[in-house]
Amino acid sequence: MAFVTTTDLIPLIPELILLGAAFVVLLLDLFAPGSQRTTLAVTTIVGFVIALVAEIQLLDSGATGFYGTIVADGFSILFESLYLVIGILTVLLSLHYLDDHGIGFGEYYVLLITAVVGMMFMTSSLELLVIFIGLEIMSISSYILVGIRRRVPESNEAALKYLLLGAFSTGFLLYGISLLYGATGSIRIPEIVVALQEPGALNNPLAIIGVALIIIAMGFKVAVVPFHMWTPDVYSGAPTPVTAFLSAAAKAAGFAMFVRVLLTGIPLEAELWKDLFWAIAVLTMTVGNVMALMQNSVKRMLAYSSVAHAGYIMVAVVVGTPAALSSVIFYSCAYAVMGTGAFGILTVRHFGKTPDSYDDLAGYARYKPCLAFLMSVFMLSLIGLPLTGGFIGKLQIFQAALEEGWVWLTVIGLLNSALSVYYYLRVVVCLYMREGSVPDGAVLEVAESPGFALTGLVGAASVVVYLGVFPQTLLELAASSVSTLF
Amino acid sequence: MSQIWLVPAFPLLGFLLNGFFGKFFGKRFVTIIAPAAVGFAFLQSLVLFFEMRAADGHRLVETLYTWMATGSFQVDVAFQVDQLSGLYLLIITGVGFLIHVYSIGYMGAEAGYYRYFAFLNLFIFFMLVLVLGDSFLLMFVGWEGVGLCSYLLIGYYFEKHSAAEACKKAFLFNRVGDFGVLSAVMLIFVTFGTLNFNIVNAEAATQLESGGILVTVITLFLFLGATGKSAQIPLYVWLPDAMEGPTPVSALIHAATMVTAGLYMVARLSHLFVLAPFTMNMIAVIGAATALLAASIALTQTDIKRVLAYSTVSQLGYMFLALGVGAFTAGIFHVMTHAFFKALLFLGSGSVIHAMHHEQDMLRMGALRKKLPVTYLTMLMGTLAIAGIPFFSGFFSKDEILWKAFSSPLGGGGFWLIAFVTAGMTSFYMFRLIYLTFHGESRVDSHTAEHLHESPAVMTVPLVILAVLSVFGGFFGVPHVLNFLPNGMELYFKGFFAQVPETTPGSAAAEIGLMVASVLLAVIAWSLAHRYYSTSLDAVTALRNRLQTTYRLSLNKWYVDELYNAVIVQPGKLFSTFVLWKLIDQNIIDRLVLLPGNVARGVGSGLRLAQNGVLQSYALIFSLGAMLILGFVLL
Amino acid sequence: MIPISHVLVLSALLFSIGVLGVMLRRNVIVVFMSIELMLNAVNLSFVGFARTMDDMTGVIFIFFIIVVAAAEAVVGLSIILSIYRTRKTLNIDEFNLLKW
Amino acid sequence: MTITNDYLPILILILVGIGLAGMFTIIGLVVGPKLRTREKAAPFESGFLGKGMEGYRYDVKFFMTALVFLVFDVEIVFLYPWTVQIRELGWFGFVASMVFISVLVIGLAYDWKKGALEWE
Repeated sequence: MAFVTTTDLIPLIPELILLGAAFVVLLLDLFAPGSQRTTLAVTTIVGFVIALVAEIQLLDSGATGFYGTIVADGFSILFESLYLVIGILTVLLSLHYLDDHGIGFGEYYVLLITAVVGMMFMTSSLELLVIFIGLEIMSISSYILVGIRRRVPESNEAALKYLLLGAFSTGFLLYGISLLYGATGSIRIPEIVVALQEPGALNNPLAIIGVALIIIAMGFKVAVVPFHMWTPDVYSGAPTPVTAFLSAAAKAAGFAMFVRVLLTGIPLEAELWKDLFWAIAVLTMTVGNVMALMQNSVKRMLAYSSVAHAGYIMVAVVVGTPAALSSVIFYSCAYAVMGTGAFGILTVRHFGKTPDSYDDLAGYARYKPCLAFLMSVFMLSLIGLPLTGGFIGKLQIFQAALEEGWVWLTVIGLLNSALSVYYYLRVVVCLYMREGSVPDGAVLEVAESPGFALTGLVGAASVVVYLGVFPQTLLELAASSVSTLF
Repeated sequence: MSQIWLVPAFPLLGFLLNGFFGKFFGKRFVTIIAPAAVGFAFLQSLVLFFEMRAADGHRLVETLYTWMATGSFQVDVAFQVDQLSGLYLLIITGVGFLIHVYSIGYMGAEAGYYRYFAFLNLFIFFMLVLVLGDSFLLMFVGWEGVGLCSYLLIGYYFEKHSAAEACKKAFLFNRVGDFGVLSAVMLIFVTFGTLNFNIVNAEAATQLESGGILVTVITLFLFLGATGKSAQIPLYVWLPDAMEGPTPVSALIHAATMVTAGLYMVARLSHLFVLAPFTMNMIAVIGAATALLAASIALTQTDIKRVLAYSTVSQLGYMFLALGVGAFTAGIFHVMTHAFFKALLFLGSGSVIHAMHHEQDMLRMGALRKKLPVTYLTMLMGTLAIAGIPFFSGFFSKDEILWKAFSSPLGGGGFWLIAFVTAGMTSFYMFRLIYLTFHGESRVDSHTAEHLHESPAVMTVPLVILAVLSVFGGFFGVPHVLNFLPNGMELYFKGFFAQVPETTPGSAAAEIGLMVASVLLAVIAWSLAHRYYSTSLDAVTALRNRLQTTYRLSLNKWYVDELYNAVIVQPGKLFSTFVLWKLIDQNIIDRLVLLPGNVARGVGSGLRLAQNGVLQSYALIFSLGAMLILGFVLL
Repeated sequence: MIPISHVLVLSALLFSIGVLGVMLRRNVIVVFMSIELMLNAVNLSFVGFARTMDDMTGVIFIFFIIVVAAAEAVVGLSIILSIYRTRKTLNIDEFNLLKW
Repeated sequence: MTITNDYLPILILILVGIGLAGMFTIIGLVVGPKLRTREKAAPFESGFLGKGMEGYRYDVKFFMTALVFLVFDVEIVFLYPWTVQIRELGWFGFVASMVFISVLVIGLAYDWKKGALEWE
């Protein structure tokens, strides 16, 4: 009796490819110690690219497997491709950073791959068990990645905070799942949905508490207020490429899970949940922006601003229409690319020092004009100026909100994005308007920037501009992938 | 087909080539590419202009691709050339081309030559997108883009602290205006379900109740945006500071093109604005007040560029006054003539500054007319035009505005009087500028004097061309009452703008009378300037002593810090008439703009306490949040 | 047969004790143990539901929770070890380099 | 009587377990060397002292071994269901378990190569 056939594995092909790549990298690192770190990085990238090709092949296949537990619908393929792209970008940004900081572990790349695999399982599964396992694969890998600079107290501390709070929130998630299981008798989303659509099912306190606990745990993963407290500490303590990866891919994965589990599955049309999300969205935007304003470290500012961006996405979550959900997808993609880019600039050393405070950015226009320009592009996109992906993303969200009559929410969102200009602009001012002095004894690097990183950053900036000028391709993809959810 | 897209494509290509390769290919490459890009755009604009004149309904529309479409909402990247954008196209590319050519000479010695031209090309691109876009969204792209470029160009000399400050100020002030535009766009989208200009204009009268609250709010928000971009009260103070940028930039962005974007928007939506009489009145009042205030400040400034900057603010106020009284054609006509003569004056002052090795204080100039004959003559033409001396271009456009301010049902004698006084002041400070700079005895220090020389041809030829335009540009719109040529402007814009409810046209005699009065005033002001400034400054000193208070008031930009301090220190003076002026104090406005940031900082320092780095307090807040949510959903 | 409510009450109590432990204990190791306690409370509620509904899903879920908890424990202990090496303390209040 | 039939083996298993554990403990007590030290007298709290570990340096080898043991020990939990259902699952179960075990083997190889299993 065959429980599982090879056709069941089809939607898992990208995941399997990546796992293979992870083992190859691990074994390469183990048994060919002479191999250069570049080899490992290139192998990792090759793995990501092959998986990406596989994803694209799966598009329109509608493959499902394991009794419908794993699906390769438009939604999961779009998000999985995003993780892969961010993965590639992260590798490109890591190579020089690892060398600069003496992080000589081949495991770094392995963990990066497994984190992506975890996200992919999270996104493509319809069963809470598999989603939970995917979430944990991602989380455990990222705990280690955050703490991989094990001699650096900040890195250790960030890892500890991430681990303890992450595990804490996992407890809430599991408790929520167990209560939902008790209320509906299933852990498969389609069956849960059916059970909850019965009249009166949502009056069952077990179900309500279960859903609320799941919301809390997911709120932690996407870092919305008041579950955001870990974000700035972890993001600023982690190695910068890892920060970029977390802020982009892990957050996108969180929102994918949010949409999959809460918005298309469990019926949350009731005013109750709308009010809850409304409050969370407003708080998240405001707290994120206000705190970002207070920072002197650019990295920490970007960490808080990622909280604010989660708030904008929450606005779309409040609205909850298909148009709003597709704007969630668009904004996640746009933010992932621009956020990675912005953090990516901070991985490159300037006068022998990895930039951190605003002051460190002075003089970029003269000594690193290319990086200064790229950083400005990312900042303008984060502000949401036209011709960038950030503008289209915000426009989509607020337009969806307006169509449903959420005028006040839109106004608060606009005010917040006006507030964000203060601190993003400060970066540009430092890059262009301030003269950096060369510290005594600092060696001027001959090459402007490491080639791998520059490739990645230029690519990211191009995507940001492309999304601003020709957003229609992604918009259509997002809209069609949302339609597969219903 | 018409190929509208080519117009912005040329400058964009110029930007890309200069920005990415300019550094490697060197100066000669940049020198050719940058002006050529704008030159080609101008040629294509000319072609389009005549095509548009020949086309049905005087409108060409070209849809490039669907920018974004979700559900019922669709925005195309579509360009349109109609009467309004056609005229703007010619101004932007034409004047822009001349300024590019001029910049070759002016910026020749600067480091970062390629960077300057790249930004300048980019600016032209965004400005073209602004006027060509057929929807709010595309206009907004241009709107933000020109703001960004102006920001980059003001900060061009970023080594100077004041330049860095000025560009920050410009950007922040513009963001306040942008917030207004965005809010208005939001409301328009909710009301009309579309963002296309033509649909909004066509349906405005049916969808919105005339004089209703909604239309008033929408138009007021739009006007707030316009005051930011076009430097009107209360958001005008960034423009004089923006003079920190290179002079050709001031000529292009802060005189001829970008600052008229606010006017463009109001004119573009004339059908919407006429539905809101309150807003129209507001525009007229703000315009008149700005015109008067800025002109009075310009009277005593000694920095040549600042005089011109305040003059620009004042002239923009004039144009808003025209729009506010419903004289859209007259307003846009003045945009055109102003673009000619103000660009000319700025470039001329640039030529002077260039010769003087970046000295901008007019008290250190004098008697330059022999050394800089071309600059002198061309600037004189510009001055005659702006002062409203008959048959120069400014005369026609300014008189049209004066007359409309008087005779329009939305206007009145008060508006006319303010505009009239302003016209006199304008004549005075402009001739003062000419006399201080070019006449009298030389106050140039000896070292600079040795090197004084006329600017190269690459700078003087654009001056001459602009001078010709300034002299003859007015004949496009000769008022009816003079009747020796048909009023080209009115024929051109026939049926384009919304009509204000017509009243009895004023009598020809009254029009002639007012015209004669304003010309007389201009001449009187001229002679006053001649008397005080043409030879030595002794007479001025005497006069200044007599009018100490007034003079100082104006010199200090109407009291700035002093009054502010006095009000704080001596509350007894609170009731003085100056209380009103307090509102326009630069400091206060500055603070208002920075207010949200400061409030946010205050809130932030409270929130910061929670982020104390201790893991358990994070867990505590997490749990409290969880309990709140659970309580909320259960109860 | 023990009614499900008893199981749920016990599980909720254990979970709350775990949450309180995370918030109150000073030693990182004990905090970590409190988290494990939360997970075990979840296990209890799963097994309770599974028995009431006579459904194996809940039990299978527990397997995975146990394994994941173990993996988390391994990573957690390693991180605690390395932070002890750089900071020479396990007092959770002293780990506040990153703040504001 | 079904209860006794069903649960008798378990009872026996428990008894055997207790017996074995007790026997080993007693053997250890009898045979092993006895040293009374301050460490032994101190209260036990998971190997750490509440105030921290100042002065008590544990060799990293203990941690390594403990961590490695913990992971591999718990993974066994997945093999129990397989062993009881091995006939019903057939080749599919076999292949699945082999994949699982080979992953564990790679992990073991990793530990080995990294020296986590070396005591000296």
